[in-house]
Amino acid sequence: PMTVRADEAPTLTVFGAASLTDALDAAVAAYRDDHPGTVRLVFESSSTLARQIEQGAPADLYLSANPRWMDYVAERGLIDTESRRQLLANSLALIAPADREADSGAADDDILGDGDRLLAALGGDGRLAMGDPDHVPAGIYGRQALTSLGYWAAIEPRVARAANVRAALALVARGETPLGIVYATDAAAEDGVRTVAAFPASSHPPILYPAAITAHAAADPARAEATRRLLDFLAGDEATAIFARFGFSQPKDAAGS
Amino acid sequence: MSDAVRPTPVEIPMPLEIDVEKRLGPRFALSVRFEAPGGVTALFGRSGAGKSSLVEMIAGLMRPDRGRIAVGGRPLFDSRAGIDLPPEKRRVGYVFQDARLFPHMTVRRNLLYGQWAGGRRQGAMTLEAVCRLLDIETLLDRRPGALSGGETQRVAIGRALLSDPALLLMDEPLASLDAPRKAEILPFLERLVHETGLPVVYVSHAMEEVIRLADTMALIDDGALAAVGPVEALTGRIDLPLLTGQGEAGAVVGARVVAHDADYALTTLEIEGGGRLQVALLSLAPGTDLRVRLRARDITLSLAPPEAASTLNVLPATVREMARADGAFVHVLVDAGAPLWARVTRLSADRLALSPGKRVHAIVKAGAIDRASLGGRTSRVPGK
Amino acid sequence: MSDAVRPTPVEIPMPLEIDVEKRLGPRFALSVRFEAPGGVTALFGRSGAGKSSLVEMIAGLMRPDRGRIAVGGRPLFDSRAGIDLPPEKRRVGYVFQDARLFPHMTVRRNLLYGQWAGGRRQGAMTLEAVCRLLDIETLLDRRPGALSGGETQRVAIGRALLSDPALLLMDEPLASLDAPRKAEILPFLERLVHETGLPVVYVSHAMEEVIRLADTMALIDDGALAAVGPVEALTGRIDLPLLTGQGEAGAVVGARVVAHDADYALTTLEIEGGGRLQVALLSLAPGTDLRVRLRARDITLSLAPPEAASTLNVLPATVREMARADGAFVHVLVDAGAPLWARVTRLSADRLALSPGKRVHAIVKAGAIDRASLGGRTSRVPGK
Amino acid sequence: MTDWLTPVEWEALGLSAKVAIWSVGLSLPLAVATAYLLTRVDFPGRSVVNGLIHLPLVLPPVVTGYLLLILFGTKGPIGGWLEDTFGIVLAFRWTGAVLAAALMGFPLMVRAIRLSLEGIDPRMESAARTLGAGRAVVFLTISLPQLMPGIIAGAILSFAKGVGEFGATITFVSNIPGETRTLSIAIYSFLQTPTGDAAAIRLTVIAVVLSMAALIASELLARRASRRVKGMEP
Amino acid sequence: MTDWLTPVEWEALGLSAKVAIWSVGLSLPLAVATAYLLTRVDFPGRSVVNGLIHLPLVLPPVVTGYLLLILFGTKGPIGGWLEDTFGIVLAFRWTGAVLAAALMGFPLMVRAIRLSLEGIDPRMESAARTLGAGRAVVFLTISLPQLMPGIIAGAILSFAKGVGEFGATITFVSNIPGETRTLSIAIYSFLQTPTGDAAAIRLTVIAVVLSMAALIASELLARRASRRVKGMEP
Ligand SMILES: Nc1ncnc2c1ncn2[C@@H]1O[C@H](COP(=O)(O)OP(=O)(O)OP(=O)(O)O)[C@@H](O)[C@H]1O
Ligand SMILES: Nc1ncnc2c1ncn2[C@@H]1O[C@H](COP(=O)(O)OP(=O)(O)OP(=O)(O)O)[C@@H](O)[C@H]1O
Ligand SMILES: [Mg+2]
Ligand SMILES: [Mg+2]
Repeated sequence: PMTVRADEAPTLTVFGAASLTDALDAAVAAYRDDHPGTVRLVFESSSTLARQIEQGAPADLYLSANPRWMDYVAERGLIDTESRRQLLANSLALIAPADREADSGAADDDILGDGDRLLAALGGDGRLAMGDPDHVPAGIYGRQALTSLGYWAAIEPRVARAANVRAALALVARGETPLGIVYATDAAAEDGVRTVAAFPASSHPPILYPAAITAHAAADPARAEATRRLLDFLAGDEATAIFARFGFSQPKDAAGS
Repeated sequence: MSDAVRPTPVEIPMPLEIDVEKRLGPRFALSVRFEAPGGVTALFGRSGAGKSSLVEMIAGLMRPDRGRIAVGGRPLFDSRAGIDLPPEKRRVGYVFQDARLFPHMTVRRNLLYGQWAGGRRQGAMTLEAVCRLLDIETLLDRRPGALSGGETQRVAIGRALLSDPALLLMDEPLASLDAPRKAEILPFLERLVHETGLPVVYVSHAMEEVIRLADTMALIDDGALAAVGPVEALTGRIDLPLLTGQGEAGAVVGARVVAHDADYALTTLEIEGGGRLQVALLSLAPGTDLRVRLRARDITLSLAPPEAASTLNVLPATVREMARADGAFVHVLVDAGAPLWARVTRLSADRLALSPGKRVHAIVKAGAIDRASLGGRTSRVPGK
Repeated sequence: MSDAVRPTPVEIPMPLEIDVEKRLGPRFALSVRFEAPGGVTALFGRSGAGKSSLVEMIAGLMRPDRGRIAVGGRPLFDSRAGIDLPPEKRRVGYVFQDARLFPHMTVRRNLLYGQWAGGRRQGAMTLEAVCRLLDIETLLDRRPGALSGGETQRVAIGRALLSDPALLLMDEPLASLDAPRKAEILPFLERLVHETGLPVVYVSHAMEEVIRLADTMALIDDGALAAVGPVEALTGRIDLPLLTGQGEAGAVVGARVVAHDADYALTTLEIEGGGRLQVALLSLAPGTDLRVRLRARDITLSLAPPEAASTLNVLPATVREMARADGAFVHVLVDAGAPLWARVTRLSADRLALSPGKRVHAIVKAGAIDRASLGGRTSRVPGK
Repeated sequence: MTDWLTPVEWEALGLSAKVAIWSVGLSLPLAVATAYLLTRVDFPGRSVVNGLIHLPLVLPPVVTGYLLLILFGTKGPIGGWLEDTFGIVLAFRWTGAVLAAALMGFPLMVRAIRLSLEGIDPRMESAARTLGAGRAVVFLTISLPQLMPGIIAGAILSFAKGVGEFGATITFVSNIPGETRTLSIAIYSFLQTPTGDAAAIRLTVIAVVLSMAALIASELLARRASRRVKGMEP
Repeated sequence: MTDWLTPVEWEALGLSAKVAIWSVGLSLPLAVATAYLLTRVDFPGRSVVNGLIHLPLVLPPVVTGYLLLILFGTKGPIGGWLEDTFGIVLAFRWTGAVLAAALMGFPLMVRAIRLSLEGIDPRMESAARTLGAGRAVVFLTISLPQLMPGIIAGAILSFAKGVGEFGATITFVSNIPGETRTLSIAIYSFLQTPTGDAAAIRLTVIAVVLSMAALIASELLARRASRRVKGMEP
C-alpha cells in the first residue's frame, strides 16, 4: 500500500488522552518509520479533546482514556462509529512511596482485602491519593474498585482528589500521601513509587481506551484512508508490543480475566 | 482727561465682556459682571476673592453656571446661546498661578508646545526673543522638575507668550520674581501689550505692576465685583483701602513727554492742565503720551514755593477737598490743572490752615517718580 | 550704633552658622559660608540664585557635599564630624515655596500634623490663634485641592507655625498674598520673632518684608555669597542695586519712642544722634527701641529750613559724601547725627552746590515713614 | 433564601470567599512591604527578588503547584519546619489553598502597589519629615493613604485571582470537599464530566456574582480614595 | 550555540515569545482605550464592562478557554463570522493562542493603566488645552507619556501572563506542536508523562529566563519613564 506519495499524504492529527503520551509517541515513531506523511500528536485530558472535537478541531483520530467521552462524541455524530474499537486496556495499582516501608509487614499482599488494614496503612492523618473520582477516569475506576471491595465509604473521607492521575502519582512520589491509586502504567514508569498491590480486574469495569476515526477525517476519502491505516497499525502487533512495554494490555486480556 | 492721554473706546480693539455666575462650594459663589474696553484689565482683590476662578472661566477650564464671556465681540461662552468654546479654541495664553509645566518634556518642548501640539502659529515672538527676555536660554534642555520657583514661573510666561494668543491671561505671573527681573519683564509686557493691542487679563497683588500695565481695574471682593473702572479713577479713590493697604493711594494723571535734558539726564513732562514735571530721563520720543502716578504720600504741600531745596517740581494748586484718611493723616485733593492727592499730617494741615479754596504749592520730588510709577502709553495700533 | 538700639550679639540667643558646598547640576554649584547672629536672617537674591536650595540644606532635605550647618551652636550637619541629623530631628518649621500641603488630609489635619504625627508639642501658639491670624477658620474642614493660591500659602504658614519649631524657614511665604493680608501677617511674625527669639531664615523678593523683619541679610548671587551683614548696613549700601532694583536704597537708623501726641495721632521718635522725627502714632511704649528706614528717595535736601510746608521733620545735617547713583540722580550721604542717604537729581545738587562739608537740612515727610519702614524691636527675651 | 444553591454549592462558595479573603488579607502587608523595598531601596539582588515575585505569573500554575508541594508539603523543607515549629499544616488544608491563591495573586498586588508608590510625590514626604515625623510615621500617614488606589486595585486583582485560581491549588492541596474544593475547582471538576455542564454553568455564575460584588465595592472605595489623594472635597 | 535546546524546545520557545509579544502588542491599544473609558467617561454600563474585563481573572482558565472555544471556534458565532468575512481562523491556530493570552492578560493591563491614568494631574491636561491642543492631541502628548509607567507595568504583567498562560490556551487551541504548543503547554504536557520531568524542568528554566529578560528590560524602561514623568533630568 505504498501508492501514496509522501507529499500527497495528508498530515494526520491524533488527539490522544494525556495518559497515553509516552506510549503513543513511541508507537507513532515506529509508524513513521515506514509510512509516508506527517502525524501530529496532541495530548490532553479526554474531556478537553472531546469538547474540542465538538467545536471543530481538525482531529483525525481520537483516543480516549474513557468510553464515556467516546460516547459523548459518538452521540454528537463526530466520529465514524464504524471505526470505533477498544484499542488498549489498563489496570489499577495501589502504590506507596518507594522509600517508605509498609507500616506493617503483613500489609502488602492482602491489604486490599480489608478496609481496616488500608486505613491503618494510611496512618492517623495520611490520605489516599487518587484521581478525582468525580471526573478523572482513574479516580472513577478507583472508586468503583473500592466500592466493590466494600469499603469505599470508609475510605472516602481520606481521599486526596487529584486533578489527574499524574498529580496523584506525584503526591505519592513526594511522600505527601502514604498510598495512592494509579494506573499500572503510571506506577511502572515512576521510580519514586512502588506497587503495593494490584487491584483485581474484577473489582472494576474494564479500563479500556477506545479509538475512533473522526467525522472530520471520514468526510475526506484520502484522509479517511490514511487514518484507517494508522489506526490499523496501532491495533497491530508491532504497536501492541510497544504499548505492552509501557504497561498497557490488550482489551481482550482485560475482558477475559 | 484728554483723548490724547486716554485712548477713546473706539480706538480700543478688543473689549472684554464678563458676566458670570458660578457656585464653587457650599460657602462660596462667584457673581461678576463688567465690561472692560480692552487693553490690560487687572483683577485685584484679596486672597480667595475669586480671581483665579474668574480667569479659569475665561480660559474655558471652569464652566460658569450661567452668563456670557466675550472678547472683541466674539463670544467664548454664552449660556443662553448655548455657546461654550472648548479651551483649545479660545486662543488664550494662560500663565497659571501654579505654573503647570509639563514635567515629562524639556523646557524647550514646554515653550514650543503651543506651536508643536497646539497648532498655533509662530506669532509675534520667536523662541530666541522670549528666552532672552526671560533669561532662560540655559534652561532649554532641562526638565521642569528641578527648576527654581522663579525659573518655573518664567518658563510658564514664555510658554504662554509663544502660543500666539489672542488674549493673555496672567495669574500673578511675577509673584516669585526678584525686583530686577520684574524690572526687565514689565516693560516688555508693556510694549507687547501696547504695540500689538493684545488684550490681557492680569491678576496681581502688586500695585506697581497694576499701575504700570493696567488700563482697567476690576476689584473683586468675596466673589463679587466691588468696583471697576480705569486705573486712574480707581487708584485715585481713597475709599478703597482694600486696594492697597495704605500709603499706596494717589492720583494717576495723563502726561506727555515735552523735552529731554541729556546733561542732567532729565525728561520734562507736561501733565494735564499744563503743569510740568521733571523726571529721570525716559527713552520716549517727545510727544509720547504716558501716565504718571503721583502717590499721595510723595506730595508735599507748601504755602510758599520752596527755596534752595532739592526739589524740582513745584506745581501751583488749589485745595479742593479734605478727606480724612486715618488717624494721623488727611488726604487733600488739590487741583494743579490735574487733580492730585496729597497726604499730610493733620498737624501740618492745621498749621497751614488748609481748607478748600486755599492756594498752595504741590511739591513733587523728581526722585519720587520712578519707572514703577510711569505707565507707558504709546500710540496704539488700531484694529488688528 | 548704640547697644540699646541694636542688641549686642551676647543677647542674641541662636546664632546661625552656614558653611555649605553643593553641586546641583552641570552648570550650577552652591558654595555659601556665613554666620548670622540669630534673629531673622533674610536670604535675598535673584531667581535661581540658590536660596531655596540653601534652605533645603538647612532643613535636611538636601545633603550638602560638604560643610557645616549649626543653629545656636547645635550642629545640624557637619561633614567632618559625620553629623547629619534627619529632617525630623532638626525641629524646623518649613514654609515651602510650593506649599506642599498634604492633599489627602483636611486643612485641620494639615495644620496639626506636626503635633499629631510629628510628636511636636503644642508650642507657643494654639490652632485658634493661628487660624484667626491667617483667617483660615472657614477652611478647616476642606481639603487642599481647591484652595486658592493665597489660601494654600496661608495654611502652609500655619502648619509650620504650629509645629513648635526651634528654627523657622520661610521661603517666600507671603509671595501670593494681598497687601492687606501681608499687613496683618507681618506684624505678627515680627512679634513672634521678637518675643520668642525664634531664629528665622526668610527668603523674599520683597524689600519691605526684609526691612521689616530681618536683622541680618545674606545676599546670594549665582550660588555664592555676595554680601552679608546687618540689614541696616546692607540696605544702606547703594552699590548693591541687585538688592532692590533701584529707588529702594536708603538708611536704616536706630530710634527710640520719645512721646505720643494723641490729638494729632503722632509719635515722636528720637533717632541716633538726637534728631527727632514725627511719625504716625505707634502703639509702642515710650522708651521702646526700634528701627526706622528712611529711603533715599523720600529725603529732600534744602539749604534753608522750609517754611509753611506740610513737612514736620527737618534735620540739620552735613553733607559727607556724594555717590553717583544713576543718570539723573546722585546719592548724597549726610550726617544728621545718624548717617542718612538722600537721592537728589544732579540738577538739584548742582543748583544747591552740594559738596562734602556743606550744611543742609534733611526734610523727611511724616507720611513717608509708614509702618512698612519701621522695624519693630522690643526688648528681647534673652536665652530661651 | 438559601434554596437557589445546594449545600455543596454553598460550601464551595463559602470556601472560595474564605480563601480569597484570607489570601488578600495576609499577602497585603507583605505586598506593600515588597513594593516599598523594590521601589525605594536599592539593595543587591533586587532584580532577583523582582523576578521571583513574577514567577507565579510566568509559570504554568501546575508548576507553581508542584513547587509548592515540594517546598510546603508535609515532607517539604518549609512545610516540615512549619509543622514542627508552629503546628501549621498546609498540605490538603484550606490554608494551603490560601497560600496558593496568595502566591498567584502576589505579583499582581505588588505591581499595582508599586505603580501607586512610584506616583507618590516625594516632596510631600519630605514636608512631613520637617514636621517631625520619622520615616515610619511618614510612611503610615503620608505614603500609605496615597497608596490606597494601588492597594485597592492590587487587592481586587488578587481577590479575583484567588477566586479564579485552581491550577496551583488543586496540584498543591488537591480537591477535598469542604476543605479545599473551592468554586473554581468544583467548576473544573464538573467540566471534566460529560454531564456536568449545567452544574459548571451554575457555579460559574456564582463565582462571577461573588467577584462582581467585590469589584463594585472596590470601585467605590477606589474612587473615594483617588478623590482623597487628589485633595478633592469628599 | 543553539545546542542547549532541542529543535522542539526552540520551537516552543519561539512560539511562546511570538504569542506573548503579539498578544501584548495587540491588546495594548485596546487596553489603553478601555482604561481611558473606564476612568474618564461616565457611560451607562460602565460597571458591566469593568466586570467583563475582570472575568478572565475570576473564572478558572479552563472556563475561559471553553467560552473562547464556543465563541471563536470555527463553529462558533464569532469564529464562523471571522472566517467567512476575513478568512481569519483562530481555533487551533497560534493566532488563537494570541487571543487567549491577550484576554487573560487584559485585566492586568487595564488595571495597571487605570492606576497610572488616575494618577495623572488633570491640571496638566487643561494647561495643554489652553495651548491649543484638542482632546486627542492632549491625550497623545500629555496623558500618554505620563501613562508610560502604567503601560510598561501592564505590558510586562501581560507578557508574563502570556508566557505562563496555558489553561485557556490549551482548551481553546489545543496542544498542537509547532502551532499552539507554547512553552507552558509543553511544560504541562511533559508533566503529564511519567518520563517528562527533566524536560519539564528544562522548559521551565527557559520560560523563566525568557520572562526575566523581558522583566529586566521593562524595569529599565519603567525607571526611565518614571523619572521623566516626575520631570527629573534624564
Ligand atoms: N538637579 C538640578 N540640576 C541642575 N540644576 C539644578 C538642579 N537643582 C537645582 N538646580 C538649579 O539650581 C539653581 C538654584 O535653585 P534654587 O531653587 O535654590 O533657586 P532660588 O534662589 O530659590 O530661586 P527662586 O527665587 O527662583 O526660587 C537654579 O538655577 C536651578 O535651576
Ligand atoms: N470646589 C470648591 N469648593 C469650595 N470652595 C472652593 C472650591 N473651589 C474654589 N473654592 C473657593 O473659592 C474661592 C476663590 O478661589 P480663587 O482661587 O478664585 O481665589 P483667588 O482670588 O485666586 O485667590 P488667591 O489670590 O489666593 O489666589 C476660594 O475661597 C476657594 O477656597
Ligand atoms: Mg488665585
Ligand atoms: Mg526658590
